[in-house]
Amino acid sequence: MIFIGSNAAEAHPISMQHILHAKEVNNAPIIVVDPRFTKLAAKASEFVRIRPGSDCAFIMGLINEIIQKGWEDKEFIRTRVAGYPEMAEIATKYTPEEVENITGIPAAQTRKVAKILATNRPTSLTWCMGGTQHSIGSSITRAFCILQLVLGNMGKSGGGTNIFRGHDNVQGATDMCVLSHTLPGYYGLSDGSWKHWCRVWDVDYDYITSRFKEKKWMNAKGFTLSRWYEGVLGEEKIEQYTPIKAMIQWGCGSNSNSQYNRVVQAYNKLDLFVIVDPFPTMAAATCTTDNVYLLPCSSQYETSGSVTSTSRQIQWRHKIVDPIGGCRDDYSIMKDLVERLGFADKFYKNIKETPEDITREINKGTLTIGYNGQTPERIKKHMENWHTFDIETLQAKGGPCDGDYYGMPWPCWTDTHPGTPILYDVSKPVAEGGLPFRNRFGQETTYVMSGREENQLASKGVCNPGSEVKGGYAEFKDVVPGTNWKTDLSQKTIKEAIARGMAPFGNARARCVVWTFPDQVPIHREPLHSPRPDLIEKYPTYEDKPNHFRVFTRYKSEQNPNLVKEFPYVLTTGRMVEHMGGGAETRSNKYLSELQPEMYAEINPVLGNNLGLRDGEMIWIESPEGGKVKVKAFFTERVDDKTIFMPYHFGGTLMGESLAGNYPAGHEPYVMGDAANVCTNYGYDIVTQIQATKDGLCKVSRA
Amino acid sequence: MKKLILPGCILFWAMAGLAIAQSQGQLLTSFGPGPSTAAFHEINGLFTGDWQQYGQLFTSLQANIFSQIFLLVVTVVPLIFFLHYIIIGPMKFSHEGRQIYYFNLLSRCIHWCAAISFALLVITGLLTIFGSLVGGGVLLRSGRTVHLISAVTFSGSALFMLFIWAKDMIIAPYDFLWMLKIGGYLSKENKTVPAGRFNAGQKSWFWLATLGGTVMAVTGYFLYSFQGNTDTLRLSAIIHNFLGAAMVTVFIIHLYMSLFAIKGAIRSMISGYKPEAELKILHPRFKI
Amino acid sequence: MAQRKIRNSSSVGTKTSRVTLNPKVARRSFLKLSAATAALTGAAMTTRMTAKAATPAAAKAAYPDSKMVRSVCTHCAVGCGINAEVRNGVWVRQEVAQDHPVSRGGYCCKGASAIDMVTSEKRLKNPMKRVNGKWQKISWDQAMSEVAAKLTAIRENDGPDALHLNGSAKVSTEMAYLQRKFAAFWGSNNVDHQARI
Amino acid sequence: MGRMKFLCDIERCIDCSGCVVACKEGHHIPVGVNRRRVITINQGKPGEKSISVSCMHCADAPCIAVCPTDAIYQRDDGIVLVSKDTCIGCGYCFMACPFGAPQFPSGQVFGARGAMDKCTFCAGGPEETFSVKEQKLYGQNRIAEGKVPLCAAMCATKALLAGDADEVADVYRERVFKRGSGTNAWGWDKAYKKK
Repeated sequence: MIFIGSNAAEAHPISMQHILHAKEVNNAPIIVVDPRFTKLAAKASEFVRIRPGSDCAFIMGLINEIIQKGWEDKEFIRTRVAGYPEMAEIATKYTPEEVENITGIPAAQTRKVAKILATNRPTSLTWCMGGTQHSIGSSITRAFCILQLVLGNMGKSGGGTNIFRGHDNVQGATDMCVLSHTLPGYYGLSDGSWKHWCRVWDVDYDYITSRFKEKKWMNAKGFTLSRWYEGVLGEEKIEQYTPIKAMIQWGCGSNSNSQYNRVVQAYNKLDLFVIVDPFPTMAAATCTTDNVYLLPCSSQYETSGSVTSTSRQIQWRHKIVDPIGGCRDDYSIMKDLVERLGFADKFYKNIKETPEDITREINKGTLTIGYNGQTPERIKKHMENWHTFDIETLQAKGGPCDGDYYGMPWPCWTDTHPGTPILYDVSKPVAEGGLPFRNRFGQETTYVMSGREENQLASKGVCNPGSEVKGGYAEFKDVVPGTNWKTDLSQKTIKEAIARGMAPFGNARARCVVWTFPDQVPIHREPLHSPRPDLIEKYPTYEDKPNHFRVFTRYKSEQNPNLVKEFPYVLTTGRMVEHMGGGAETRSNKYLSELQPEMYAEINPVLGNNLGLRDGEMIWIESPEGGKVKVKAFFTERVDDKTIFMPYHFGGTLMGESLAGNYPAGHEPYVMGDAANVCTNYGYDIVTQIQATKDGLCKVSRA
Repeated sequence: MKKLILPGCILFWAMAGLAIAQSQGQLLTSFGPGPSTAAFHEINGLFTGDWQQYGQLFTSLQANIFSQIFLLVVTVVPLIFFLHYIIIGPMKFSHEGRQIYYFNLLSRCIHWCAAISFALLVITGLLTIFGSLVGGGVLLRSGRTVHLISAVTFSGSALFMLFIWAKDMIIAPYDFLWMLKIGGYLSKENKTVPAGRFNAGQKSWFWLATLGGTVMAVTGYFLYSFQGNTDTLRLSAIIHNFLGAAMVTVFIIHLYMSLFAIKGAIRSMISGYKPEAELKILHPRFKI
Repeated sequence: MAQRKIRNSSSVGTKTSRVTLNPKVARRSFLKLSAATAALTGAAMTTRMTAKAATPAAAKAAYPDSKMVRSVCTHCAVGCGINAEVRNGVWVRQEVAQDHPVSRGGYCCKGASAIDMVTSEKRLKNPMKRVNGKWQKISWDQAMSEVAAKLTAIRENDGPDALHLNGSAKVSTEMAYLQRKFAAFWGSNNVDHQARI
Repeated sequence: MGRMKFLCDIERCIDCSGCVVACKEGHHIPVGVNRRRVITINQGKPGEKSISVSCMHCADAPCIAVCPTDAIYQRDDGIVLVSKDTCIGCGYCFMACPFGAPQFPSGQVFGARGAMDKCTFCAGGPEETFSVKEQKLYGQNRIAEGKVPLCAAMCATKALLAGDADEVADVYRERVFKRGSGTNAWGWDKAYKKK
């Protein structure tokens, strides 16, 4: 098992049960790649200390080493991987010595890790925010996947890429695409997608179009959570006809946003700010204007609905008690709002029983990821009979759910399909949870880099057992004329595919080259604020991007080799086990507050002593953008002497000033501290615009 | 004074030495070869490290020895005096003759203040030591509160006593002579013993009550407030108990002297007057 | 010597009268302990968990007439099962979900205090609005009508894209779906949630 | 009847404090009183190990030996309990305990310590089982319900074992056996002088 940028022991403690099981019973080596010696690293057999933001170089180095030694899974690559030679060509640049130069990992250790990976197959690769929150986050995550492809670990029990997700339902909310660039089920924003969802919602496409300012805004990606405030402040050039004037923050802690001091400025400029949350979040305390409404929604234990865990298992969260006090559950707040805004009849056209009818509507429309089989009845049946599931395979043995996998991980193509516990596993029939790679990007491609032409479908002979076509095939369409498997609401297409033993989305190759991304093959690029100015020339960042989710985003113009002289230390953030997210919930819990009562910054004793600091002393940490936090110095060897770590759960204090008085009286959290994200640096991923909180720069001084 | 402190110290160090030696021996036998991981030893050391220093000593002392010592104190000491009373009998002095004004009102008030609070301290302290016989609970919890209030009161009065009597309590060479004669109490005849305003016995009692009382107050403060590390607490408890035993012993002696050994001695602390006859024998150096 | 002393006095402490101080406790616990031991092994060994879970029947004794509700922890994406014991509409205690196939009864400190999400004194109980810098309690009706009126005004003056909705990964999948659907019906793509960060 | 024991598997404990909070939340323990704690050594260095500690329910308990009021007693199954009605809060048990198990919430009079509170192995106290008084003073009585102590039942990684000493030992022996040889084996570093 290899963990990169993941601290499962703190962020996902229960997963450790299974991780340690693998370590103890299967004698699986645990490799932890992290800038910090985390609690997970304490359980690891190999700890690799990496410079923040250089993960891509390390992984490409591993790939190179594996290929050089001939340890790659040649058969897997021949039959199921596309764009391999182009990728391998680029990987050769990352020799172990070059990797050592970029990442700080000794060349011998890179070689050792490559050997461990090659000799312990299948390997499971896990990453978290440590892998994604970089300006090259999308390249880093792709590099992870390519490593697994090269090793042939995809679609295997014990292999694959397992991203441990943060919030309890971040998978479910992502599947429903509460995202500015796509409609539920990852349909995107094209006209076809809108038309598909209008059919599901049973409303006229023209009605939805009329709701928008102009039709072009329907297809344009919106602002994101990480940079919406630019739309309010107007300091960067925005690509929208109006600035943002109103904000509804529904169950979002807000102090997890980087450059939080600018977010606060935006709060104070809003004409309307509605916060729907069980606790007053830090947002309520930071803004001082009058147009703020706090709507107390109930906690999730006081309402019901389905939740999707990180392993795509869908569980039904039953209501335990009625909403307390004057709280209302989310559904009734939404219904009230929609009724008052006057489109309730259309909005709730097919939704009578909440939330079950909503689940049914999701089942009806979300065909892309096979969300059709997870009916509310089946999910509840799984919850009632959770004891019948085998703990090794998570498949029910007998009982009412016989043969189902727990929580019916999507795709669950029909209401009798057991769910797909392992994606892209060709050893099982599709009807029993097997799956080939999806055919999504055409069938023939000519690579720009090499001029080579390649068929994107899987090779002959590679298919799920019982498949009618023995080999690669394209996605299903025109079973019902004019539709494909994604848009056929009658689901006849999907059923026919399953009946023929085939996956509705085709059987193709996984690609190493993504021709729509700025970097077709993942390459290392220095963070915007790099502590290694000598590497900037060799590994420069991207060109500036004018319309990146409606806002101008600086890359090249932000990268300044001289910055490190004034801000010499790398700032990285992370979680601790006692708190969650922005911490509004957990800092309002007296027992958890007792366990972690103070905000701190981890500093290596060597660095601390060189700076003349004392353990337990208050210090200022300042970012190049002018954000600064006053925190307690905590000397520990968890971090190296160039890195400073802060947990990001704290809030209630802004730049050293307590905001306790700004909370509604009696509702301020038990513990308050400076929000680490005031200090996190500018920097956003080139594709997804995820904020780069893990590889910024800072300076430290005594308070 | 030395008579009591010295054996006390010897007893204390003998006990401590014995217990430490025992603890070392026990360590070898009870843990044996044990699990071998270094981390286990480290964690084990983390918990039991400081315990092995004084914790074990405290535990073994508190388990039986303290209560046995106090049992001895409250049974054997009165028994000895009982025998003394029967065999030798009390000293009798004529109360007819000239009465000397010996204790002024202030000193009498302070004395009784100290006496009552000290009696309460002894009673509640003994109650706590033999708590299992009483059954604990509300009675002893109030006992602890009384112990606290009495301790504060006694500390105050002892301080006052120190001011008003310290001059008369300075140890003089003839006190050793008094000590050798054990104040003449072993003789049935009333022979003159060397003593000034206060005899060596009273001086011992005085210094034990004031200086020992200070130590008791400090250790008691630690035990009550739980300030300081665990070893400080353990040492405090050990000192508090041993010194307490000594003070209870002397307290009983003092009680016997005033109530039984010298007939009518207590009257002087009530009225302030002592008969001249008594003074001539017991406090010959006192200038009338 | 020290060792012997301790042992002596501990046997004094373990007077039988103490153990049977309350005969009812002693008898009941001794009878039930065999069951406990079985369950204990379950807790101890993951592979034996499901077979030897404590029976709900035994739990009835502590909270008669209570019912068990199965739910899911709201803190991280592992999806640990929660067994909530509810009596008369009050969540009286959090019971161990030993037979949950993923968590097998395990909780971290956040999950173990799930009940606190409902009972915390810091929870908001009424809608609030800031008036002249001070928080004021208002009714739901007032809050919702004011919010709706202001939203409508902003929509008419500045267009639908003047609203940004930050949704959540803490709500149920159904609610998340409604949030996205709301944005679509409102007429804007300015909607996002924590998956972006 | 065996003796009830806790055993914390330090190879598994990840310092998540689940046991601590499970205990507090389950028994409604005031803030500041820790019936159970997690201790980490070598923090941030290779060889970092954590262990969860509470009352160990010693066979030969020093606290019982030193208690002046005999408020602490041991049941036949080895569980060491305290009668809060008898306890006077003198603190001697705290000084005698090698594990720092006894805890003292502040009492009413002059800030004196209240009655001692410590891990009950989820076995309540001497009051009537499931009575309101027992619940209030000692928390749940899970042993009487036939259930495992909360901390062990809710342990995230099943590091904390609780139960009959023989069975706990069996489970642990089985684990050590499964860990086999190499870096995961218990005592390997010691036996072969390498890390």
